[in-house]
Amino acid sequence: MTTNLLRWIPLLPLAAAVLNVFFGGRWGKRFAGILASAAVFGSFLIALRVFMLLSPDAVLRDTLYTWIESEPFKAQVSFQADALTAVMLLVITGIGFLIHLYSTGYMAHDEGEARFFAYLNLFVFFMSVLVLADNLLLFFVGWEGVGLCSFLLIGFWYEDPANTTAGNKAFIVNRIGDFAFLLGMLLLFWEMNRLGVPSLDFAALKDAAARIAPDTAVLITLLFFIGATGKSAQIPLYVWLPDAMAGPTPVSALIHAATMVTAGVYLTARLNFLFVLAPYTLSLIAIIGAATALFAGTIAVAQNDIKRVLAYSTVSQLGYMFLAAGVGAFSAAVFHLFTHAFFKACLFLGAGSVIHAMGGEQDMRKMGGLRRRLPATYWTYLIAGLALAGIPPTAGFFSKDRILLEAYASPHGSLALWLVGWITAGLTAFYMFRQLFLVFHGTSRAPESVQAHVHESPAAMTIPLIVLALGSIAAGWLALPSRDVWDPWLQAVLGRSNPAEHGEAVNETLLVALTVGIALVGIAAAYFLYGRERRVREDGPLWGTLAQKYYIDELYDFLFVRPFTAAANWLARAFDPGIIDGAVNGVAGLVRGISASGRRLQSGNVQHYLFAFLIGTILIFVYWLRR
Amino acid sequence: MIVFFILAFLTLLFSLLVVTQRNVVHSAMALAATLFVMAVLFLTLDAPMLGVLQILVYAGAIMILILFVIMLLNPLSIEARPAAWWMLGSLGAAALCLQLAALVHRPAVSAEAAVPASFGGPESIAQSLFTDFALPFGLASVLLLVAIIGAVALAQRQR
Amino acid sequence: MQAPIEYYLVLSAVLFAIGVAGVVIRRDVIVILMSIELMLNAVNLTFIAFSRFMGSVEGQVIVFFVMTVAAAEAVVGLAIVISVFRFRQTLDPRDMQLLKW
Amino acid sequence: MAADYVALLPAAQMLVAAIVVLVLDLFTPADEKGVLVWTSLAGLALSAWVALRFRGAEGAFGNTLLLDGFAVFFILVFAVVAALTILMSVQYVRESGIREGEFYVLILLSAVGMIIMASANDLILFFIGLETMSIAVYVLAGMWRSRAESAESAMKYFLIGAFATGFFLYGIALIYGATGSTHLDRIAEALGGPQAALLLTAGVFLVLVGLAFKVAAAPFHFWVPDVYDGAPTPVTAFMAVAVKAAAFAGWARIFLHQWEPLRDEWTPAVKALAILTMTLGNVLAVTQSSVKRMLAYSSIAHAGYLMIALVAGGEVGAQALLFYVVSYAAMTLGAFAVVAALKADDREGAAYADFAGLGYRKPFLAMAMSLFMLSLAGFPPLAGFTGKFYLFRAAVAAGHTDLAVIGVLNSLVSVFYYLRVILMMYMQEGGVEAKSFRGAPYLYAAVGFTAVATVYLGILPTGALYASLGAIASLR
Repeated sequence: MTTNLLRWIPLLPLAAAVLNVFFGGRWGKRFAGILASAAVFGSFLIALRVFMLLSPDAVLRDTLYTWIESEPFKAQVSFQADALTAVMLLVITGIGFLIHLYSTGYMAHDEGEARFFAYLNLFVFFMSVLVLADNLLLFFVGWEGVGLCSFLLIGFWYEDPANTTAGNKAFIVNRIGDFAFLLGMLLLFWEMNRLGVPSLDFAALKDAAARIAPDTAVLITLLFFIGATGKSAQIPLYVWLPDAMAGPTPVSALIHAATMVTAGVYLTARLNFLFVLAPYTLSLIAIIGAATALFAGTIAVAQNDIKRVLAYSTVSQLGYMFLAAGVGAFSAAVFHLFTHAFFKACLFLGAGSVIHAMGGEQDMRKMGGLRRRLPATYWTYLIAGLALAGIPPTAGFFSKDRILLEAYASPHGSLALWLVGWITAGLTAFYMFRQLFLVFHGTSRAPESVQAHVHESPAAMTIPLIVLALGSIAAGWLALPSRDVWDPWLQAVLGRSNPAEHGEAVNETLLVALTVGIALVGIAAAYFLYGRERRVREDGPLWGTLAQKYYIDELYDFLFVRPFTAAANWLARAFDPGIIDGAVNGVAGLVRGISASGRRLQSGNVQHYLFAFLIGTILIFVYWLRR
Repeated sequence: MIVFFILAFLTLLFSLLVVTQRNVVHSAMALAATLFVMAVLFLTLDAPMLGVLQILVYAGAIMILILFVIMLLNPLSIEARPAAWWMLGSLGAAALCLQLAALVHRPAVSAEAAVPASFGGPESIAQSLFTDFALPFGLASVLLLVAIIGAVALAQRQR
Repeated sequence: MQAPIEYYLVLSAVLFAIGVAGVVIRRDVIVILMSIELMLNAVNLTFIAFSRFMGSVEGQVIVFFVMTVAAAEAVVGLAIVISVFRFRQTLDPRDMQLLKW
Repeated sequence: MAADYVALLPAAQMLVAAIVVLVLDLFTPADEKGVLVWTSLAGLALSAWVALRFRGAEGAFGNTLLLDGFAVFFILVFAVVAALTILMSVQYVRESGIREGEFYVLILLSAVGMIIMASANDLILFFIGLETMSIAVYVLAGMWRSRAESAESAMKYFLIGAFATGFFLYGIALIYGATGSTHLDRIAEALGGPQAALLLTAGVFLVLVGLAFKVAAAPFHFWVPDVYDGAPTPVTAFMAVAVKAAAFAGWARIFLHQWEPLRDEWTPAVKALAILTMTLGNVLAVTQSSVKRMLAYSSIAHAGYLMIALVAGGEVGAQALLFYVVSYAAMTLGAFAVVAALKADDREGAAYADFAGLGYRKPFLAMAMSLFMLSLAGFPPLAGFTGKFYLFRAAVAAGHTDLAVIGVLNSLVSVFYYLRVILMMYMQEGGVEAKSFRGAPYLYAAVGFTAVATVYLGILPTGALYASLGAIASLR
């Protein structure tokens, strides 16, 4: 089915971005935000319309023109929308619109508002190109474009050099992933050529997938997965995401939580027909996903920056999605992607609201007691937090539960994978509520001057929060066990995945109970340690004496909390920046070192150059004659 | 044969002098001598026209030009001769020499071709120049035009 | 008796290498220029030798062009030498190291 | 006989234009030199038109000069590049006290040499074209006469260039000795024979060295950073683009086409050179502090990428080569034009620091520069990406997957230094004042044109791809 509706989804934000770049300064700041939001809202309406038009097994097409053509290869600028794309589009434009709206309030006092909205619109443009692309080459355009926008937005407040460094790092780490992606694409193309189908269209790939040699499939999918780890912040390329929190908070919500970082998950889902050919890659994905989930969850516990907790939490949740993809449950991965977009965006925006109210403060140790001052923020934060923790009946419960079920019961799943996911679920609940209690409960630890200033955010900011909070509850109901509309919707694209129908018999109820149970334990532990004031005693001697009365706490502290926090701290302080970050920086440093010493060859003495010329000639002859 | 060896010896001797003389004027003189001897070598290869041109163009025009610039700039310093660098450079050149010699010492044509008496004379060269090589000949004049404009542009007094 | 062609070719190879050596080791731009002329002359000798032994006058005509090129290069080269000399009263390439790294 | 001259027309027309400009220069007062610009541009346009008009004309002078589609393709490239160079020079040349008349004349004359190189089917003709081009460019490099760096740049370029000429000529001599001709058709006929293979291949390798020098392949690249750095920026752009394109034209016609049977001899060497070249270029560019010098290293790296196409060979490789030459021309010229825009009276505003805050002072220049940097880094959907995709595809198709991997890895490294320019422009304060549109309209025209071309070749590459293919197919 063809329609020329699809092209307007990316084109509207692009047009708004261009207008804002050239005229944004002249029209006044207010207008820039309104224009940008309106454009994304327009896209959202079109996406809704597209969603209505679609049936689960239909594909809408919209071909603009032939991009690259030289016989026999041909790539078109052509958009397609199937069930999977429609879901992604709704997330991107819907949540994107809410975040644009929020930004009109959040960025109202900022000088570069027009620039900000131009970048944000440009991002929506590239992201929708990414999900709408009907071939890998066009997909790559979106893939690289979102990376670029992410770089520009992270470094948006460039007065602080740390921000530009973070932007740079994000871009370069992403490029490592892109390197693998590009190689995977070349290899895939070569293989397709061999099969006599010189094309990179998804449709053609899907048709030819069965004929791809198994070894080649493993190599190709591995390369694509490395690309995905870069964009979706998995071990070992996750290092850029926590640093990316230097950008404005709406950016973190839109790009670094709800949309761009899910591009890797989308890639594996989109190419699921390739990945299922490579069981080896799949199991690697599952292991990396599970490891990332646990690892990042642990680090999140030891963070004190409100946004960094959420950043590591995002890494951890993305790990869940890869865990699901790795056990072949692509539908469950996309489902978690979908629900996560709501509650994580809500959390980030809530955090933005808190930071806004606190005059830019991000350290949770200097917050507390904000519950009454910021009621709207508090309640939405609580709901989203419950969703993240996976407490029924919120959306997070349904999606996480499904992933854990698949991790255990799917043909590729195992008890070990489930166990890791299960522990992470407890951790998630714990760090989330630690944060909630530190920020909103107790009494304020902020200086007087800041406290006097605290105020609830304007409506432009709270309305998106409320909408997202409602979404955080309702989004999960798409997959109620009794009436599941999610799986049938995506079945044609992602294949069937219902653990109840295959694999060994599982006591589903038990698994659900265990998951909810550990989440509740995590919340309880957080409440126990941070819910009341006493646990924050590190700040003053007063709390020390109070704490003496609770010997049981001491015991608990000694047996469980100390080793655990020590491990978490070690991971957060030493291992994360030292080993993994160090490896990335080390490679960069190595290149720079080689470069710096290599430059010395360039002595400036022309006779050295002449001599090099001579030696080069001699070597060529030697090489040729020795052959 | 004997003639060749004498000429070859002289060529190499003078050319080595060009490279080894520390005084630039001495080098220039040695170069003039080399070019002169090579003109004679050209004669032994039945290239009388080029022998004459060699003397006129090279030993005449170009050498005069070089000497002129030497006089103009009058660099009095005698250059140093750092042993290590000389060694390195000479070794490189020697390696190249060995390779080239190894490559050329067995050419396809070994026997001398029979040639008419006019071979290499003005007529035969002119004949070829204005028929087969008319185009390069014309372009050579463009090349000279470039050189003239370039030299003027670089050496002319500043406005 | 005429010497065989390989004698000429080897002679010109040696001459070429002497020119190369001069270019690389001498620290006077004018001598470097002269060494380049030596290299071109060695090539000329090769051309003329081939020309004679193949009995085709083509090689000689090519030498004519090489001489033209050599003259043009010498003229421009010397003009460049003069323009460099204006800034620094030197002909030593080691003194021309404003640009490096 | 009359038909003999048709193939010569584009070059002859260019020569006439040069002479007209030269004579006009004598009669125009110092403040009316604008007419020289327009005359030069008209001459270039006319040459391009003549080339298109007579495309496919019979080969001239016993087929030593061809005006096939391949030659026309490159003539168009040279004409456009020369025109853009002149546009970006107008303001620059005036401010630096460079003599305008000679400057434009030399650009036109070197273009004559390039046209000959692209059309020549004879080594001697090619050589004379090469020398015409080279000598003109030596002089151009040294034309900013109040600047010591400029003179030094000319000196270095000249010395190494003349040295390389010796090797190149020696190669021709050996080939002549082995085959009895310098005509490429005759040589190709003789390639089959077993006799004197050693001599011939030695000659081929020496010619290869000469061309490797011109395209700045490592280890014959050392002159590039110094020479590019010291030369006036528009001349640097001209060298980096037109001279390189001309050398690659020769490489394509001589090596890829005429000496196809010798592929197995020279491909391994070129492959090694390609790997060395791109790696050295990219790695050394990382720590540069001057954008101009960084671009010099970047041009070395790009020579390496282009050599991938030579190794890949065949129709696909040649097509990728031609397309990348055009893409590279657009983005590199543009980048140098922006550098030229930062020049103050007697200093080059070419350091990274000079670009600081350009995004706020001159949004147009900064945005164009960002496009060029992203394109050079191979960012989709810009020209550099499409070009690289084709290059790597050709390499993979020809079984040189290792080359493609190294190429992709290299383009990863290159992001380091290209991105730094964008970072400076948008995320730093300060910097120098750039030329305004009012002050340098010609320059802005050049930047605008190249920016549009960079985007155009990225999102609509099909036309250029087919043109490249047609050019390749016309080789016979």
